[in-house]
Amino acid sequence: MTTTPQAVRRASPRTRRAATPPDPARPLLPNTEPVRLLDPTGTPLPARADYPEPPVEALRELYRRMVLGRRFDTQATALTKQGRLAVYPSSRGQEACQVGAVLAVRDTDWVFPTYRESMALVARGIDPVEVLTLLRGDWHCGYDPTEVHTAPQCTPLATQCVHAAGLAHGEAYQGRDTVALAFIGDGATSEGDFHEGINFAAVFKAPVVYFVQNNRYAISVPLSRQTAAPSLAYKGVGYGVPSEQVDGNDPVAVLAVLTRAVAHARAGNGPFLVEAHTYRMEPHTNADDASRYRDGAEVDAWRDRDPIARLETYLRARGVLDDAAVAEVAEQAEAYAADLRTRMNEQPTVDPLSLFDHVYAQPTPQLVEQREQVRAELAAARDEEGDA
Amino acid sequence: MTTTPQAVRRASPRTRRAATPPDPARPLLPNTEPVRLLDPTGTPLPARADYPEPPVEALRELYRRMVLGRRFDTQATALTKQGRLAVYPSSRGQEACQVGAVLAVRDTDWVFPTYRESMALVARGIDPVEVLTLLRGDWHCGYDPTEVHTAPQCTPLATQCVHAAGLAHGEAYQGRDTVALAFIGDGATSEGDFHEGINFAAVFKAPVVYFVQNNRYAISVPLSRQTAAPSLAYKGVGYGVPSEQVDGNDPVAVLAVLTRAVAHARAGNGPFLVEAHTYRMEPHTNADDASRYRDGAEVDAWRDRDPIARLETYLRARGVLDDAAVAEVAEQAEAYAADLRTRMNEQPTVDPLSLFDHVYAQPTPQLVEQREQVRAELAAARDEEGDA
Amino acid sequence: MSTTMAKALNTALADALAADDRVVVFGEDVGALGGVFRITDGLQARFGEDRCFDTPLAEAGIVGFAVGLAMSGLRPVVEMQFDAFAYPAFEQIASHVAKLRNRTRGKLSVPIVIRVPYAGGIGGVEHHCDSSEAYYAHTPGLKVVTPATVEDAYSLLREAIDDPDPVVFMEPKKLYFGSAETALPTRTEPFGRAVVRRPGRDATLVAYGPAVPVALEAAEAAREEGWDLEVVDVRTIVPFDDETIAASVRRTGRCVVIQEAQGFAGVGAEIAARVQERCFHALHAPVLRVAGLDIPYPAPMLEHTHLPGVDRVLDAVARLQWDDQPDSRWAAQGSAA
Amino acid sequence: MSTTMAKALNTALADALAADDRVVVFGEDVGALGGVFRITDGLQARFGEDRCFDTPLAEAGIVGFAVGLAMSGLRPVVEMQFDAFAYPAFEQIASHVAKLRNRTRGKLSVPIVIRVPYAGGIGGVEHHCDSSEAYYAHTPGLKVVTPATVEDAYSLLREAIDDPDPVVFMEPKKLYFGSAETALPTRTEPFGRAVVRRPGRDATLVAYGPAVPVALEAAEAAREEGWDLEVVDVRTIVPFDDETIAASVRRTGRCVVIQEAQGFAGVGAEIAARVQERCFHALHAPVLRVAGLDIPYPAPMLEHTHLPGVDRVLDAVARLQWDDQPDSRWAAQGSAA
Ligand SMILES: Cc1ncc(C[n+]2csc(CCOP(=O)(O)OP(=O)(O)O)c2C)c(N)n1
Ligand SMILES: Cc1ncc(C[n+]2csc(CCOP(=O)(O)OP(=O)(O)O)c2C)c(N)n1
Ligand SMILES: [Mg+2]
Ligand SMILES: [Mg+2]
Repeated sequence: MTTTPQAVRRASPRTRRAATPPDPARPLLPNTEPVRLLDPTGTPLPARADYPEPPVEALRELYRRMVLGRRFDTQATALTKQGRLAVYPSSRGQEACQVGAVLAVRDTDWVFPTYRESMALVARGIDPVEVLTLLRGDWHCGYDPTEVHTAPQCTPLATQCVHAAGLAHGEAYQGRDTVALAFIGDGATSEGDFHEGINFAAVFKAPVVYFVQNNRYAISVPLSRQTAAPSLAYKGVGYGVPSEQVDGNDPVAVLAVLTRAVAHARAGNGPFLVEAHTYRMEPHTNADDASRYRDGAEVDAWRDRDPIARLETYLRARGVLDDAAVAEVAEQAEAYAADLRTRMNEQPTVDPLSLFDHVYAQPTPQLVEQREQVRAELAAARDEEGDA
Repeated sequence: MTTTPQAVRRASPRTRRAATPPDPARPLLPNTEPVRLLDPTGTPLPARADYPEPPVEALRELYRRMVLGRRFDTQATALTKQGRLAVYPSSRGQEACQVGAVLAVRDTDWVFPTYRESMALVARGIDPVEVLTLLRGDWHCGYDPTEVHTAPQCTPLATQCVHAAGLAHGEAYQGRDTVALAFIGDGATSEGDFHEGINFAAVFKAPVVYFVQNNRYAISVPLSRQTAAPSLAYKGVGYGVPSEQVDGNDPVAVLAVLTRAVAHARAGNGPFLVEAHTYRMEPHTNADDASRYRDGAEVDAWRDRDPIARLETYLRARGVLDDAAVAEVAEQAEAYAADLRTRMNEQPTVDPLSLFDHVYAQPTPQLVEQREQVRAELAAARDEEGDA
Repeated sequence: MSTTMAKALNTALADALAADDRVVVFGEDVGALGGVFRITDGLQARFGEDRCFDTPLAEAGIVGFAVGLAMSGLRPVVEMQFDAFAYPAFEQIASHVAKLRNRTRGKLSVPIVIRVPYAGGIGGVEHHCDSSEAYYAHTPGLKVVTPATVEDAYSLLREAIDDPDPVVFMEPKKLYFGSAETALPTRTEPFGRAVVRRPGRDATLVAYGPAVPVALEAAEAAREEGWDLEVVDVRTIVPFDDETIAASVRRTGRCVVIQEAQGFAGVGAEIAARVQERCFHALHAPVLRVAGLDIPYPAPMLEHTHLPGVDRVLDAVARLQWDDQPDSRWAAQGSAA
Repeated sequence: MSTTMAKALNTALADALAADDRVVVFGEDVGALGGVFRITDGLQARFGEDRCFDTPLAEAGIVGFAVGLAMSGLRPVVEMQFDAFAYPAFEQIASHVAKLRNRTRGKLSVPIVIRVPYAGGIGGVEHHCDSSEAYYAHTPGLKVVTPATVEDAYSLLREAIDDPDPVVFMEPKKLYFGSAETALPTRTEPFGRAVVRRPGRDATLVAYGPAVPVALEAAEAAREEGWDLEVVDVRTIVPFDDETIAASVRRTGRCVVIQEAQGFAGVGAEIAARVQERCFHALHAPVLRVAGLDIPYPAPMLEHTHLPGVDRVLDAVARLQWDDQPDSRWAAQGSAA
């Protein structure tokens, strides 16, 4: 009689679970399915405790900036055709990621963008002409990184992951609660600097959110050539970094997940890794020929998951967006594009001698010598013109 | 009535499990506890289906080579004191890993060692004098890598992880079933090349076993400065690579786990990651002062987990090793060390002109010029000596 | 018939793949896309995914993987997408590719070709126009080759792939789509031989890669000034052809070295130093250099300011002390002595 | 009192940490161990784990982390454990450290000091004795400094840490434990100034870092041969001091440049090229170079064959055509002309 309860207890699941230690990987692994709060048609899915839906005002602002962002993006692509831009990497189709991510951070936080993030930078409020300075052929990044708390757009892949870790650690060291948001693509996660950056952030518990936009291609190379992992979010556990994957074409889910990730980092819990599953609708850049590596059917399938339509449907259904509001945002977008067009049509004046101004704080004697040589050449050229 | 069974089925656990997809990380994650087949005292633990115990003959050979290996190691350390070696990194305490790993691969397989693996190389049967060639101050690796299927000991950390992936892929491409065994330390897993190497191996399904000897220190830097992960074996899932952790001072477990990992790779399932928890009993090299970064108590604690004593106890208990056998192995070890001593005492002759022989297959005109200059200098020096 | 350098390189790769099963071509976007410059165009379709393939996006990985493949007996040809994107592979190149033969007394060789589209003049943005040849030329164990003609592009690339040593094959981007009347295959002078592209009596212009057309143009323009200039194309920086260049300068008595890379501690410095060492008594003037400015490569709008052009070359030629007056240029900073 | 270069560097770091809260020192084994050469000995104990700390074992990570810290307003001083182990950081150094100021028009500066123990002569094994200064000197945006004296070690390191630009600070390993009678702190000539270490009339020996003691020894030995040699210590490779060196050569009329690094496309080539450009009419002989062989650095037993020593310097001096006969050395391969 008396043994029975013990026997029961011994056999009971609870005791058995206690016997085997809990898997330390569990709290670090992402959900097996990407977080999704709206289905592709824009219909809301059951609310979830782990990722509460952002306030409606935030969602309306998200919608507005996504529309502006896409208009900026199409305008930029158009400018390449007119030879106003040397090159432009479009992020059309990735609006939920580009805009959702920057809305999740504060102006005082630091953003580390790649060449792909022009849309994210204008969504952050940086002057679009400044954002396009480098791409229009000037030799510098256009904006003042210290003013907008945004690093220059980074081309050497994954290198920014380490900078973000250092910046975040340095800010914390100086007592500021800054969070660093580092953008990176799926292909770039194969670079050693991704590994070293997230590992430094983890070891120093630096407040960094690593945001991988998995748009399935690195130029022409498909994700299957980048990793054999179940998905990129599974890389976090190897660094002791909690991770999540999200439907990157669901603006509400992206904002919700990034908001939680940023809070995690700001609270002093160290870095957080987010993978967004999305798709680049345009070629890699205007110079790329996507038909060589993917077929139209694949692109069409993604057209049905358009993030802007998805959010619009939802907000209309919730009754917080109507024709008038949509029209007004569209108008703003047109005005924004028109202003960009006119300003980009003015050929910028660049002073050749400025090339020597910022190589060092003070030019070396060798650079002074070279500057004088160029100065003389320019003078001679002017004289010739004068004669002509 | 008819609804009841359906209702039951719908409610049944089996159906529920089917509803939530299985976690794709599960089959890739290591056991939460390091695999162990002998406890620290050498008492066998319950047999396990996933890691069957290796045949007794293999264990006796494992014991023999571990004893030889340790004797080699102490002899090499002694040679540094006599100035016969420029430097020597001891692997005392890591005998189970050094020997167990190489016994798990075939002579036709390729081994990618670091500077730490001198013991592993002699256990593999390479002439100890050749193994110590570089460390005694010559400029080359001593052995012929193509004969012993062993890369030169690698000093630039983690770089060999990529070579192993390439070698393994190249062998498979040429229809050979070679497996590559890549050694790496805990600290080196922080290098980008570890990340790139294991990822290349995973994407190309190259037959590589990455064997991390986690001896808790990178020179003076403790593991806590290398990673925030639950343990290094948790890095595998991020590459889609199955992983395991093992008690690195349990020779039986190391051989069992490596044997399974090698079989996995050879069967065409791609790479496998093994982390062995062990400890370096000596300083990083003879030039290092370990007292600056760890205390004797810590070292003493590990002395109680000596891998050789552990295996000896077990084999004696099983009645497959007796005093006579132990004495005979000890004798072999002494003879081995004596032979090494005598041969290392002969000062090797190195021809300065040989420096030009292997920079290129054929020296460039510039090198021919420089060789002639050196030749002339040597001749002049000889003449002077002649005069003197 | 007319052929571009891009086509010559593409054909060289195809012919090498056809000639030798051990040759494999890989890198970023070299498969379906055929490379961002289309140098590997059609190779994957023709030779299959095993022989021409894309890799994970990691340059140290690509070069290190090539080292391993070479150890297994293959002959890897890898593409670095752009010059500055080879930097992540620098350790693999400097510590392994360059040294493995020496470290193993020739038991292991690394017959790898690392193709690097380099230099500017194509309106590329930052990090896409570096001239990185000096980093490799300064690293013993590497051969460094750079074609300036369509004929050399084919011939030197075939030779590089057949070479038992690692070759960093520097391809001047701005010459990719320049064409010449020539039929492939071509066989030109072997590694280690510089070539006189234009004979002349008065002075020698030494150039390589993207600077060769500039030198030829300058030589053409110089005729109006009454100068008859010889142009030597270095072709292979390592091994270097002292004989041809020294012979030319001994003949002309004057020399200007032209490179697109930033000047300081560049290959042009080595050439200038070698020439004056060997031809001192034949020189009527110092060996002058015309090089890129010592600044980060400036993006499109100002690259013409950076690039050594015909005018800068002619300025240098004009300073070769034809009147035998010492060059006043350095007086300003020089001591009174 | 007697001080070693190692002690001078250690004291410079301590004084910089004490003087400026923004200074942080990190790298591999720089904390509890105090660095494998003990240059950071005691700094962690004195200034705490926040100011002097070990990082994960990854050089690109260390340098990239420093870039981020600098962006946040700190002044990182990082240690690369050995020369060849800085190669994994090459992309971070060449594409970010060197270029960030320029890419942001000075809005972001990167006042980082990258300390690199370099060169050989210490019996080190492979990968531990590279002379890598040319890679950095050829990269615009970097300053490259290398002390040859205890006084300079302290003063130049303090100046490097205070400098608004990134400095690659090359420390000659073999000089670490040589000592001098000097009291710290020291303040010597600023960046951009070469120094005449030994005045002489007959020829100028130009050297830097580990080659400076060799030059001084050679000058001493040369007196027996009746040569009075001047020795100039370059000190800062970038920025480079043309004036002091040109002035010396104009005075002596002869010049030998000495570097430990492999010669081809090294810093010595740049110096030789600059000297003959500026001093051509004052030169009685070509500017000669004495450098390391163009081979991978050979391990202990043969490093003396590789290293430029006194004898090689004296051989070069002897070839400075004192009899005004052309140097016959190149005749063999030179054309008849
Ligand atoms: C180190 C480095 N290697 C190569 C490149 C050339 N490159 C530019 S973008 C790109 C593809 C990047 O793909 P991904 O990381 O997925 O980002 P996405 O372009 O898709 O946004 C490549 C190979 C580079 N910029 N940097
Ligand atoms: C790229 C590189 N950086 C630094 C070093 C210097 N170094 C040699 S061994 C070592 C520690 C390595 O620790 P770990 O990987 O744990 O291997 P262990 O020595 O413990 O076997 C360091 C920093 C190196 N050899 N290569
Ligand atoms: Mg992508
Ligand atoms: Mg270790």
